[in-house]
Amino acid sequence: MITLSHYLIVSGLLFALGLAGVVARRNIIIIYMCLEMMLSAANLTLVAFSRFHVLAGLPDYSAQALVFFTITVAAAEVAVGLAIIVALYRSKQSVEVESVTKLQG
Amino acid sequence: MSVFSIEVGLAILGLFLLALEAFMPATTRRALAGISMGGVALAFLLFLWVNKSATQMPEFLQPYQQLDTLAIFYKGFALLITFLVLWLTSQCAGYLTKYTVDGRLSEMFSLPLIVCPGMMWMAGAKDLVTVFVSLELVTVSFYVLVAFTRKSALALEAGVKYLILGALSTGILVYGIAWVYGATGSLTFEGIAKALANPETVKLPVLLGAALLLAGLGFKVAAAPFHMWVPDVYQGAPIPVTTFLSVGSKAAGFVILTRVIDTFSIQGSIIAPEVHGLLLIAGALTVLLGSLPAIFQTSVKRLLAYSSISHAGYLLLALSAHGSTRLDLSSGGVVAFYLATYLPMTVLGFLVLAILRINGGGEDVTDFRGLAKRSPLLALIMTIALASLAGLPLTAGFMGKLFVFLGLVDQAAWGALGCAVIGAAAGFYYYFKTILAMYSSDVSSSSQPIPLNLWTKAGAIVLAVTIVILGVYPRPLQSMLMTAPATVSAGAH
Amino acid sequence: MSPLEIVILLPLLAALAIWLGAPARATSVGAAVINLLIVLGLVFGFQAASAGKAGFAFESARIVLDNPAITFGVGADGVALILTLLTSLVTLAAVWQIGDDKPGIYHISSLLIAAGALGAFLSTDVFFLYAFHELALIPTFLMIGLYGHGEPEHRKAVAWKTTIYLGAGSLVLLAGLMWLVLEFSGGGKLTFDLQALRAQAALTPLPVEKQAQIFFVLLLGFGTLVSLFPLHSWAAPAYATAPTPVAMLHSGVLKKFGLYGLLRIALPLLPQGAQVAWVQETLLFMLLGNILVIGLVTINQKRLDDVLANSSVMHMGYIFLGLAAGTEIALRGAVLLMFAHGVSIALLFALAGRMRNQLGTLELNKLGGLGEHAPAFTVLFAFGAFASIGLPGLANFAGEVMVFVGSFMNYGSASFGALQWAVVVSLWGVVMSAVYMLRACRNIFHGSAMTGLFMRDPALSQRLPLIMLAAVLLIVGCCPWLLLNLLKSDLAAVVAP
Amino acid sequence: MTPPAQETSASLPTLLLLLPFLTALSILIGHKLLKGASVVLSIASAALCFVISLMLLDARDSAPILLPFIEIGKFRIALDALIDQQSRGMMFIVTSIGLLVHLFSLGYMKDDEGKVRFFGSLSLFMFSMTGIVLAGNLFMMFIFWELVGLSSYLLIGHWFEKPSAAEACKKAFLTNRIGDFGFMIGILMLFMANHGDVSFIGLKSGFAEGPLHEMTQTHTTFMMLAALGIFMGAVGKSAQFPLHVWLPDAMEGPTPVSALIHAATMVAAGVFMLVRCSFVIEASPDAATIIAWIGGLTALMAALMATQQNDIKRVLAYSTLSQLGYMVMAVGLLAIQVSVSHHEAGPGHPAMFHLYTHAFFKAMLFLGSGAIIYACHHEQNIWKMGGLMKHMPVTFATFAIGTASLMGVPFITSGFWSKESILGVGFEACRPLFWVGVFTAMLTAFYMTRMFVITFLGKPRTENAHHAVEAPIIMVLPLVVLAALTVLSTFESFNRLLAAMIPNHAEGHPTVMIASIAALIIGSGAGFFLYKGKDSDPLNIKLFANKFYFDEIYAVIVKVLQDQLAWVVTGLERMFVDGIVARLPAFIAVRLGSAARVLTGGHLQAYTFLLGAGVLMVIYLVVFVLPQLGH
Repeated sequence: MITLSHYLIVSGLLFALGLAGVVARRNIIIIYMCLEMMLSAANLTLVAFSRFHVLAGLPDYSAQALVFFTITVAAAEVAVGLAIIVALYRSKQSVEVESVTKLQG
Repeated sequence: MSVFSIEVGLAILGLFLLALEAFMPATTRRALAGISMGGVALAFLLFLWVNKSATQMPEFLQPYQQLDTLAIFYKGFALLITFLVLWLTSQCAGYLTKYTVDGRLSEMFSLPLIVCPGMMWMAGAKDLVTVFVSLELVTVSFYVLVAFTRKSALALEAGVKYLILGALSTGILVYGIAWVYGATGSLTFEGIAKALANPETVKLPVLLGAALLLAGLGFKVAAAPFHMWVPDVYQGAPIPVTTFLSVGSKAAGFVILTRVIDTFSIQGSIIAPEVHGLLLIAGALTVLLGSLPAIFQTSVKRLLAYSSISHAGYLLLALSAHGSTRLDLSSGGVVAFYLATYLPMTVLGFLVLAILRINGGGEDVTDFRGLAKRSPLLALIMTIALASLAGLPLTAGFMGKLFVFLGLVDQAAWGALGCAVIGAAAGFYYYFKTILAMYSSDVSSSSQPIPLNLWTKAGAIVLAVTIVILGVYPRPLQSMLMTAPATVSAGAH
Repeated sequence: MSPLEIVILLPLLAALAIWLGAPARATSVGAAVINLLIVLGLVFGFQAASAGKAGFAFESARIVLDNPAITFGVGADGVALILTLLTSLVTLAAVWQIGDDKPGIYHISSLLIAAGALGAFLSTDVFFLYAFHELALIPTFLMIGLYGHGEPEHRKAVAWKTTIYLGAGSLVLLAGLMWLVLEFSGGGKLTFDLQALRAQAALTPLPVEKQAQIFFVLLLGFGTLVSLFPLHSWAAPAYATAPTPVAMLHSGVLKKFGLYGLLRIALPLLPQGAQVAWVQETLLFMLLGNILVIGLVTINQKRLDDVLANSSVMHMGYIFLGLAAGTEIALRGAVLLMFAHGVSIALLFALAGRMRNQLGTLELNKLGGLGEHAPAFTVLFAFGAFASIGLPGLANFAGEVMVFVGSFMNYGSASFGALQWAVVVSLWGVVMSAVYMLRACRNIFHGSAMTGLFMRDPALSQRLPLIMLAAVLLIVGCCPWLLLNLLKSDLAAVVAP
Repeated sequence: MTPPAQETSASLPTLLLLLPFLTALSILIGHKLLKGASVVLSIASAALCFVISLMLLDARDSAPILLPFIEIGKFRIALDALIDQQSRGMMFIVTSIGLLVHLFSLGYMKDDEGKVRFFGSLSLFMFSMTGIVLAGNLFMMFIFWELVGLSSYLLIGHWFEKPSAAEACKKAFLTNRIGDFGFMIGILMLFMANHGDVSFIGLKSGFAEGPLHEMTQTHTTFMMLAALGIFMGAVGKSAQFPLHVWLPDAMEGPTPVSALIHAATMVAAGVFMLVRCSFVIEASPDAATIIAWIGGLTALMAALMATQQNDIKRVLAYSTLSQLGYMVMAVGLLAIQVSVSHHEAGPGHPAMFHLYTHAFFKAMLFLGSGAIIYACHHEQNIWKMGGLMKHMPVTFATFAIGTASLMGVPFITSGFWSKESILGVGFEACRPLFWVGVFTAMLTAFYMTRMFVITFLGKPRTENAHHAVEAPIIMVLPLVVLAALTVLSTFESFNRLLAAMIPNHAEGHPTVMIASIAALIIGSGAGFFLYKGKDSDPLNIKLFANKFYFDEIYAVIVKVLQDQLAWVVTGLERMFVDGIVARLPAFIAVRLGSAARVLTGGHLQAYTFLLGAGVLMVIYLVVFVLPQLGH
């Protein structure tokens, strides 16, 4: 029987993995993918919670509504984000994090 | 006619302009500026009129939007700053186009019209869903705005940094929301508050969720230790966008933070002490991490970025005074007051910076040399703005600090107070550095007088006068915010 | 509109006018003269205006904020009036002696500093009392940093040190004031109004230990602004470096703000706090530091401006002694001494500045023989110097003797307490100040003429303001009651004699 | 501190104070316009003062208030005069000699370009001195005490271009300041002990039956310190050991000044003041003893130094020191006598009597030396004079009279009687001091004879001396008048007229008489035979010639205890006070700032890392730390 905690552990791991990726990877595209992974971890958590949070016999759907918003927003972010990353590639011929270190101090 | 329709109208206008741009030659920039500014101005007037005849939110919005004093204040604030930013953009258009693809600038005028409703919705949000959506509406638009002048490497770099870190914070925020929801079983502030007030609620997951949520919001308001993006992004972004970020998005972040803190530290909340402690620590840390590195800055733009960090610190400290009954202003009210004083001085600072930039100067302190000779008016106005930022009495900045300090002394938070004092003292140094440069007589690279058109002059003087008035006669502003109670009640619903 | 408001606003308006392009010298001198006349009128009208009523005369109040209750309230009691008189006197002298070759910013900043001092002295609201003092921060900073004496690096460094030191001090002060306000506002709404606070203090005085703590914080804050040892190290370089008018105004007038604050806020509201053993002993220790340590430091100085700057730090010790004693006589003596010191040090700085302009140096061992070639100048300087070493017949003596006597009012006792010993030591300080002042006089005016050859008496028109200051020293010195009569019921003794 | 208000009008004393004050003030302000007139003005005011003091002689005792200086509630520091025999007599001395010196200066300073300044300062001095004499309470006394210090500073430094003069006036003022330091403490102690009343009347009654009465028994140390504090003022002003060093240097001033201030009046003010508050000293026998011994020591030491001086003015200066020592000794001795035999001493006082006689002949001697110096074209070395007897007969005669009464030629000179009375008291009160006094008397006879012989007898040793001629009449006249006064003051009846304080004559113990006469004969005999016809000093005692090396010793003390200490303290203050209070915090702030800049190093990866770490930190803080803190 799969309980809430299973879901939470999985999503937690997913989130941790994403975060680790963001911190560890040098390629901005991959970092961006890790970010998406974190978002989906959050979504999974939300869904799990809403599924197990029963009001009057029915799951509480308000959280699942949020999940849809999240997915949409994520899509928007990807659209804008990729555009920016492409622009970066155009000007720097690279999408490594080392290519953006001018601003500092 | 309700506030909501104004917001929607603005958004539609923004989209319309965005679409329009596709079919229009770039030459119609002036027209675009006119339309957008006119639109916002009209919206502002309508907004005032609507509030006079205090209409409620339409029925179908009641569960999602509220229209309390704080909401009204921040909605007005959003409209105002948007207008100022558009005005600033039209000022800077000349040199901005040098960095945009084939001299287009239309998004710079249309996107703010979309950001603005986002901020207004944030101000009225009653649940985390609305918060999240409107927040993202603002953030995503800002990704574009920051990186818009992409021909300049710095702007692009700033854009990338903001994008990655912003997205990361979004992830953390959502995850936090998820946990809060999981622990309290609700996404509305009221529901959460009720759950927190109930001693049976399990503490650990709530704490976890609260921590994540606050971390995510902390990023938006540039609270330490999530402040490191601010200097880079502010420095890289075009001046109007920086202004928008440092005033608009900060205000938006703080209105949400106010709501969240009010929720978390509701009467009898199980996590109130932790939240309070976190705020004190984060606030003190933010003030220090904002002020001390600023000592070394040579670029005024970056300097203002650091100063906006330290101001975020003072705002957090203001929030920490939640529940103090000594002032007529709730902690949220104090934050609003502080932001109101923060608006004119920051905008002025960036305006002068922009004017220097337009007249072929750079953004370094050395570029301010001899400004008093080149344009006494600008020098005086900048002096007032900096004095206010430094928190000298008889300026708006001091009033804000006064309330913050009062709150701290009242809760006997001597440690935090000490950090605040150190930060303010350091402020004397890095703000006055610019003043000294302006009046020092050793002539800078260019010494020809700076031409100012009537509108610029008028705008600048109005802002400066506002600073002084708020400094010596803050009564109207305070009484406007006075009736702002703790914005969330655990009352049954 | 209360005349006091005019007194405060006039310099501000004059400064604005100059900024807008009015003839600098004429405007500032005119404003200063008018101010002086108004203030003199107030001084003469004071007895009538304050007859029968306890609080302040010429009052007016405009509400700025409801809670915390902040009012732009002005009002004068004897102390405030005396210091206002001092301010307008020194201001006139300061702006008068500014050369025509100097840019308008000299006049503007002098007027701003003056306005700040006047506002601080005349406000009956703690908030504005604090706020006005800060008005002088930027002008002082700019004047020292841009037009100070010495190498650019040196004067910039001094400007920074002064500004940040004073800024930090005033922030500590602000914290202390807020603590005070919060404690005294009971459960009710906060108020910054002095009268209300005093009423509250009379109604429900704080526990003694808390009084002591708050008093100490205020002492640190105000003390920094008065260069109370060991928080003094900003003062001497600042005065030595600052352009003459700023040095005159800052050391002569603005510095008194700290003492005024203690006298006006700390002592009345926290009467026992000042008398708690550890507080009083710390205070005595600090002021003896001023007198002894700085006295020796002054003896060691080789340049006239350094001597004057350090001496003005040293003499603060005597005023603090009066506050520490706390008897009616001592407090009044302290007020008198504030006035006298302000006038004398302003006079001395003005003369030193003139000497610097004409001779290009203030190195004591490079000077000499001025007495022969600039007799009038010499006489004026002698007035200042002998006043500041407490010669009877000049203003400072009356103040000092009152402070000393006031400290010896534990009648009938035949043993010395800490206070009496402090007086003994500070009496030795009087000898020390005679040492450095007479050394300076001997080096500058006596002996055969070296650099003195090139020194000439200033023209009468230039001399007038200085003569005015000297005359004030003499008149007040011979008839101190003229000022003392202004101090009626205010300054009730903290300790019963 | 309200003295018994008696109906005698305050007009006379007020006039006495105002006249010279206004004169000085008007000269200060209007010297440009007045020029020569200012000299006349000054002399006129001096003359008027003299007349007034004569009128004062038969005024009733009274204590009028002249001016409320500081008045707060019951507390009052006022200028209130105390008119009694003491002040009347002293006032006569001051004004008469003052007037004569004014006249003398008219000639002596004829062609000095600083003449106006000189007379202005003289008037200032007259003002301050009359103030001291009139003073009815210690505060007023102190005020004018300092003012005479100022005027003496101005007059000694009259020729301020001369480095020696400049140094001398500084030295005089500072030495007096040290004395005043003690004086003020003494005043404050009495003020505290006597419940804030330091008027002489108040103190007197205080000692008689007031709060001070029992304190004299209970708190002997306190009373002694108070008395010594008061005495310290006199030590400074009357140049007693160890503060005597300034007086000889004060001779740098013009000779009339030396006569008036540094011989007759100001230096005597210390003695006057001591007599004024003799009750304080009588209250503490220990203090009295110390005072007596210091006086005796000074008298002896000064006399020894005088034997080896070659500058005519310096010889007189040291003899003045010695005589002042005599007077101070007398004060101490009488106090001892009173305190052992608890009977009130009579109205007279040997010290005041000696002051009175000494004032005339010493002023005369100084003016005489002034005349000589003037005649010898400002030559002051006695070895460059000689044989002036025939060149300057009048000066010679007056000088002879002066010398005689200074040596105390029995029965026919005033000096004899006054010295006699002092020795008489000494004989009863304290034998050792009596012998010190006798020995000093012998030395006095010796060095005066020495100087007299070298200056007037023999034959001129230099051209200057050869061509010396009698001084003009305006200078000779004062000499004659003073000579007359000296002679007259031998007669009791005349002295009573001038309200001099003749002590009730101690029934002259034979030993006293014999001893003093013997001392005179031995001293003068030795002096005469040793120096008759000599052209250079036969005996040469370095120690005396160099004044016991006091100046050198003090120079070292000042250097170490003041200048070097100041240097060290300055260093420490800069290093520690400024360092710890100001520079250290600034340093720390800057370091922290530069450290914090690492956080914004510009590397995206570092940022993401920090963000993640931050999140974990916040979680750790909120979940684990803060709950423990137990808010």
